[in-house]
Amino acid sequence: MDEIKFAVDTFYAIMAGALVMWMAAGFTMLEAGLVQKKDVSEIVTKNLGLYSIACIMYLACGFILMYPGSSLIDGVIPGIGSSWGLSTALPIEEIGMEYGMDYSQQADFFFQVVFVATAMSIVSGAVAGRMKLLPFFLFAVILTGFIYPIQGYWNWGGGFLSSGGYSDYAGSGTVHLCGAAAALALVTALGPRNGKYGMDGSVNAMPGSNIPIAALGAWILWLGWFGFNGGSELIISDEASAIAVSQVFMNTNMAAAGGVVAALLTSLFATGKMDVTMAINGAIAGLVAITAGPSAPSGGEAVIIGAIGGVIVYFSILFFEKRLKIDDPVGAISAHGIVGIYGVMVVPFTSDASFLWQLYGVVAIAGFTYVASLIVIYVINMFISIRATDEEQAAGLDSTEIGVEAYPEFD
Amino acid sequence: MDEIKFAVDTFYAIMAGALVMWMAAGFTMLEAGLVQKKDVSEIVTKNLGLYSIACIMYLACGFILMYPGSSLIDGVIPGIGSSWGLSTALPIEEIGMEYGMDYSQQADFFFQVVFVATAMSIVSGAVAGRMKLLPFFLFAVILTGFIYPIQGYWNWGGGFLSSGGYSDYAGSGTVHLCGAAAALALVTALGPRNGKYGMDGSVNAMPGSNIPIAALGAWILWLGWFGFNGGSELIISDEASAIAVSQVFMNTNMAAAGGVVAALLTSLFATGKMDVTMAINGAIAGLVAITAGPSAPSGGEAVIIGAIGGVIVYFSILFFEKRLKIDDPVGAISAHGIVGIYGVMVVPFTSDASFLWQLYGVVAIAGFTYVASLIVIYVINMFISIRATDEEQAAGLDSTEIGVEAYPEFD
Amino acid sequence: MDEIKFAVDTFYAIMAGALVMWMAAGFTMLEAGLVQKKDVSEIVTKNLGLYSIACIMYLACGFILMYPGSSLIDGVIPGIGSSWGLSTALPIEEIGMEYGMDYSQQADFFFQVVFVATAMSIVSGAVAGRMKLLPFFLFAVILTGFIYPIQGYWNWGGGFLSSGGYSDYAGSGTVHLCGAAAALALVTALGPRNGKYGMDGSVNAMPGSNIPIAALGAWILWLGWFGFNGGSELIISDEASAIAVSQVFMNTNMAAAGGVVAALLTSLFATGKMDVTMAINGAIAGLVAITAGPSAPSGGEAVIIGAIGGVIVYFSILFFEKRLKIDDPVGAISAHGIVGIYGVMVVPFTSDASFLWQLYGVVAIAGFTYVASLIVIYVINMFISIRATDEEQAAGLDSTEIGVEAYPEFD
Amino acid sequence: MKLLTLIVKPSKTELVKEALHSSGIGGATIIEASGYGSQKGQSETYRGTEYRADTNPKVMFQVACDDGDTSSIIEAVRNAAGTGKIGDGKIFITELTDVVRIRTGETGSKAI
Amino acid sequence: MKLLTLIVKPSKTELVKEALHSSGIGGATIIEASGYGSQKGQSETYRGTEYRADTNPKVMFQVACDDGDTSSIIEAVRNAAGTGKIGDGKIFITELTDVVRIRTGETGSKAI
Amino acid sequence: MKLLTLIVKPSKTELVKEALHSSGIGGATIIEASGYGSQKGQSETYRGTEYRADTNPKVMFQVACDDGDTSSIIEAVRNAAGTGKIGDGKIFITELTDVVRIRTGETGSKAI
Ligand SMILES: Nc1ncnc2c1ncn2[C@@H]1O[C@H](COP(=O)(O)OP(=O)(O)O)[C@@H](O)[C@H]1O
Ligand SMILES: Nc1ncnc2c1ncn2[C@@H]1O[C@H](COP(=O)(O)OP(=O)(O)O)[C@@H](O)[C@H]1O
Ligand SMILES: Nc1ncnc2c1ncn2[C@@H]1O[C@H](COP(=O)(O)OP(=O)(O)O)[C@@H](O)[C@H]1O
Repeated sequence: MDEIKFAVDTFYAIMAGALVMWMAAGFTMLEAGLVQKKDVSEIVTKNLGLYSIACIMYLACGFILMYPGSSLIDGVIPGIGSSWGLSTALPIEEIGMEYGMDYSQQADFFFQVVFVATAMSIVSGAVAGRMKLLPFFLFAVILTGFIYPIQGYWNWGGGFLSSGGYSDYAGSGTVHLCGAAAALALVTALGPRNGKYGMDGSVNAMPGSNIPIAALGAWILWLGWFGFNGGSELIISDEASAIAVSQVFMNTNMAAAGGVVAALLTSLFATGKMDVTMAINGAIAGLVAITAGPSAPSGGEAVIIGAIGGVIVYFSILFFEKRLKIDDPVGAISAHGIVGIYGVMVVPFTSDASFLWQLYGVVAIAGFTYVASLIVIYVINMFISIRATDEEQAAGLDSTEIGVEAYPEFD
Repeated sequence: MDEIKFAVDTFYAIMAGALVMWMAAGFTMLEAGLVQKKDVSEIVTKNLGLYSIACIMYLACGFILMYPGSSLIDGVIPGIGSSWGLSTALPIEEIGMEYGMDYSQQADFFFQVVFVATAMSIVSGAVAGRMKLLPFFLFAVILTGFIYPIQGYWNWGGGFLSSGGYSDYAGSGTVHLCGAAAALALVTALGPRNGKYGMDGSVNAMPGSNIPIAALGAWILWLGWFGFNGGSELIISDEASAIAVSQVFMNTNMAAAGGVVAALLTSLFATGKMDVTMAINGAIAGLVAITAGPSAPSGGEAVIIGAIGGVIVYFSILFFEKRLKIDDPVGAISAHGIVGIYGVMVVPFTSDASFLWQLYGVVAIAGFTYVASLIVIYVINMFISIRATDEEQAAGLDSTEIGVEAYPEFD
Repeated sequence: MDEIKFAVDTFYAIMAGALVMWMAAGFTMLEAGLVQKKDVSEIVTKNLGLYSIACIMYLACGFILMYPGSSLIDGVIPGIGSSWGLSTALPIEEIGMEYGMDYSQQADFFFQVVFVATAMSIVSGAVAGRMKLLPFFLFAVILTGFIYPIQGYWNWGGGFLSSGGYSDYAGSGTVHLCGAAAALALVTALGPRNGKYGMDGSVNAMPGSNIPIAALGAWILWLGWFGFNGGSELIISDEASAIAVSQVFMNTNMAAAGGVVAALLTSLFATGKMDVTMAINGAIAGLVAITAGPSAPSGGEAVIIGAIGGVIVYFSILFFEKRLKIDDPVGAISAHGIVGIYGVMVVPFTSDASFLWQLYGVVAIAGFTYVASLIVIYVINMFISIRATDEEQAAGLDSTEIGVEAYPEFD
Repeated sequence: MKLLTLIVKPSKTELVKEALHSSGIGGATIIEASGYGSQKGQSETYRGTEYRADTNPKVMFQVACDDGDTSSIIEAVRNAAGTGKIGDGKIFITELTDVVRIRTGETGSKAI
Repeated sequence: MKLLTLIVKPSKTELVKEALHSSGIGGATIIEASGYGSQKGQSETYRGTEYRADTNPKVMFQVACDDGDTSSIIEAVRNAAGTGKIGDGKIFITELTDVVRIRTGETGSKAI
Repeated sequence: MKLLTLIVKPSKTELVKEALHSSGIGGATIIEASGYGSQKGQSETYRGTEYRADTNPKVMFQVACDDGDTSSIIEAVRNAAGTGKIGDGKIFITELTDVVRIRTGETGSKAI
């Protein structure tokens, strides 16, 4: 009986992990569709590379940093676990039921590793069209190997946030806000793409090159998110968990639906047209919004939570682009960052989480990630210039960095 | 033991539901690939929006209408269930095993809600290129909130079709024919796209804009259909169910394969070339054909059932386009409607279902849906014109309704 | 208890099978993205058709040939099983637990059938742009119905390789090398695409037409491979199997990550740019490399195994293209064949498999498949010319064979 | 001989072909173009940012004809392509020194 | 009147439009083209095989103008499109026999 | 000077470039076009409906050259692009008043 539960929960964890891994394809398509034609191969390469780097770095040190079982300073700086290096985190003999695991350690690692890749994927979209490849990959090494695991430890590894009372089920804060804060740091350091803002402060639209591909990305993310949120229940093999997991699946779906409808209506009222890229961002916003607390709300509440996310993302994108003059080609900072904060802060409305600790979590995660990322990127920039030159941007990163045009025969 | 069965069946239901949800992406890609370049963003928006509307409306009222547990008139008009509104259909305490559920209520809702989205997705393809966005979404509200659930109740909610003897395992009739009948009603009201038919009655080909995307859509549908048909067994946790489910997976796959091969050969004999869009429709036809009875046939019979579907869809598409002068850009009415009827009617060949009740089901579902849809769309048209004007069609719906071109840099 | 294990393992097998089926979409996208614009519809048709043919032929005779339960000559030529023909391989009564099956026979068939489709998918990419459709499909009939099952029997059906000691967990040799050897045979018979090599022996690059679609293909393959490798454990319902399966998931992911990083770095050192198509091939190479023994290595070893695969595929593609003047538009022979050999040969490093038997397996599989395929294709060529004429190649196979352009509005 | 360059709205392409045909001109070369002039580009919105596409899509025909046919062609094309709204396009008339039919080597009027 | 054919680098498109504008020319027709000359194509690498794209992307403007405006336009365009590097492009000047504005039927200078 | 407009089959693009090269012409501007004439479009089938594409893809070269080179270029191009089948294309010859090299400001023959 226990063995079958162990097996079913392992099975569940790897299926959920596979769904989350699939989100890497979603980010790739979303970003490839929303950048300009001349930068498409490059963003694709970034996505393939960052996912791979995330996997390797998290295996090498991230996982052990995040789940150290001990801490150096007061739940803030994790200690170093027992098996740093290129192996599974625990020796093979210690992974089974006799060590109190509910499911296999490898399944756990697999499920965790795809989360860090998600955080890093958020960054690639925001810096599209002007950040050079090599420094981006170097930054990926640091974020996925160190920055993400350290703040992840605060919430999921037994650090001060979790012991304090911060409640973030699947990571609106720990994953999405973290990724968005890193993105904001890089964008701060990089500046906007050439041509995005006129001398006179005017904003130039730089339309995405391939809308169906971007929409495919949104659908992939939507599907993958069932694993992202649903898998975060970790266990499915008893009645209560099974009900909780299915509530999460249902609510995840309803929140995304709410986000789409709200974003479309907002767009209709604001401009008279229903902007498809806003529908796409609305779906993602709904998903991010529900991620911090997907099991508590009813289906109807999930719709409302998602819908508010869809409205927020609409105005946030405009605010960043027009007021703050921050160039975020895919809207990642708004959809994952601003809506991520909202997702964390909305949890107390449907559960007994404390507002203060939620706020505390937001500030800690965003603050630490932003500052750490900024320092790292400035250091990298001292060695390798992070911004593509004017000529490189004009020619397109596909030609200067990859040597392969995305659509060579479509001119 | 019972708890683990409850858990496994819940797990199974949500995985199947996730696969069916994925079909929404399939329809989006299929339709985006088969319409003209200037209408692509619009069809993508329609698909994102209709899925979201379907989820919200089915939560708001559809689910309770379809599974009311009671009826107003003789199994034809469902009564209204206990918890109409934006919440899970049953109070949270009544969802578990002690209420005789084999798996969680939320998982059931999740699995059901993606079906109604499928029905509505069928409509969007047929009306592509000329139906305006807002009336389309209004129609989606009515179809997914009322029309689909009412006729769905007849078969799956305890209504007169199921008690009579109508046999439709996963919904060749209840889902696919219903969607196609609604599509036909809208197309009747709309007329063909401008330019589809010459003054002299000549037929103009309007080739799809992106074949690989359309093929991706077909593959997604193929994959999702394993959940659609396989999940309809509902239970997998005992030996007999597990065998039935795997037979369904196998047969679903074999029928699609049969549909592809038959459509390719038909095309080869008819025109000397193997039309890829017919292969795509052949796959879908094979899938629709097996949907009404996927567990009874052997693998070989499934191939044959699917292959006949592939031949039917070929000639049906030509017949609608050339004889009836009905413009259906993606062939949805043929693939889901005509083949849906065939799928329902072929069930008695491999099981002991009654021909008469199958026929009765076809007439009831198609008749009711067609008439109800026609009335609804005429009412909508009194308030908002459903057909894009000549100028709007010429400019493309992407520009007039969405404001975002699908491929702005590809000219 | 046994029944729930039977159910869970059946559930697991069909989910794994669905993931592998999904790889068909991956090959379609990969190949559609890497061929030239004028040959895209044709390669899409080939992929839809070959998958369907593979399913039907494997049902008709392949499955029984591969798992005959008896043999004519010494484990080399399989005997013919009991139920040749269009039905499930065993009579319906013999599929359950009382016959000692751990999971349902249909689930087994479903999981097996998608493997043969994978082998055939490898071929389509290599012959793109010049092989005619009909002879390709004829060849698919023979490969999937006979050649693949015969050599598959050697390893998995009880033939001489398995009894000897050849160790190939999920088929680096049995599936990937087999497909690549067949591809090499066809390419030998076909020659390069017109324009690939100049009179003077110069090599002309013929860039792929749609990079994001090709990358999507790689992501799909990556996801599907979890089913391919993970499902090959066959059982998940006890603790040891569950741990093994999750180790396989983790290692599969790590090997692909290693392949991407290694291919990108190799490209950077060799040319100064990071070629996205090499990253794609690196991912596939990592996956193929780990396939022969995904459960034994630690995660770190999996990274290394995959990374070496990524380096091999880089130089192998160049070697085939420039030295051997073998035109393989998608790099299939290198990624599946050369890396497949490497994958088989690396097994003894992490387990106690014998080098000699691994080598023996490579020679037997590649030799038999190559020679048999060559004979078959020469026979086919006697009846129908397999190579598109110069005019056909210039006009593009989409126009001459399919009649449907892939992107008619993009000129 | 004259070389006429017709710049018209894309939606008028078929009508212009018919107009040429009815003026006895059986061939033309067609190029996709974009243009601006009195007609300004349309305003579009992308992610809430309005922007003005500063050109409009046009189709360019190049038509070789005999001097004598020029005015009737111009008349026919004006009827076919004109809507009275700005942006209807222009006709440029240039002198054509000679034409060669590649297939036969014929020159002059015979090559048109 | 003259018909000027400007062949310039794509990245100079906006500047050329501004140059025309400042020379008092309010319209033009634009075509995507590619070209070669002293400037050779860039070398690219695809899957480890280097290849030389033997043309470079160019944008072609067709501009009708009065004879008197020609030299000032040429001057302005040279300033806008010139970088001093090879491949900056060319200006072809041909005689324009007549222009017709399709909308109104106006001809000659009035139609420009 | 002359401006030659060559309209040829797309598959002849490389050969035409070589022909120009061998006639001593080191540069050209190339545009994708479509055309019709004696050659009618191909019939295609989409979802069982036959349709006739009424134009054929063509490639247009614009080549500036000195008057004296004209006939040898025409000869070379005819050899390169001719197949003897209809649809081989045409060569239009127009008078080129002047050429300007944007980079240097050179004009006339020196600018070609
Ligand atoms: N000076 C010019 N030179 C070349 N082409 C021009 C010129 N002016 C206008 N055009 C072309 O003619 C098209 C229509 O011109 P426009 O001034 O907008 O309308 P109209 O001709 O009806 O007054 C433009 O889009 C452009 O392609
Ligand atoms: N003889 C020619 N006829 C037509 N176009 C030409 C000719 N020579 C050059 N061009 C065009 O001018 C562009 C720039 O010419 P190029 O010789 O490379 O540089 P530059 O003009 O600076 O010397 C070419 O890409 C081509 O489009
Ligand atoms: N009157 C014309 N004006 C401009 N272009 C023409 C004309 N007639 C033909 N062409 C161009 O020449 C191409 C070949 O002409 P066509 O009559 O089909 O063959 P051929 O020149 O071999 O007789 C056409 O596709 C078109 O691009």
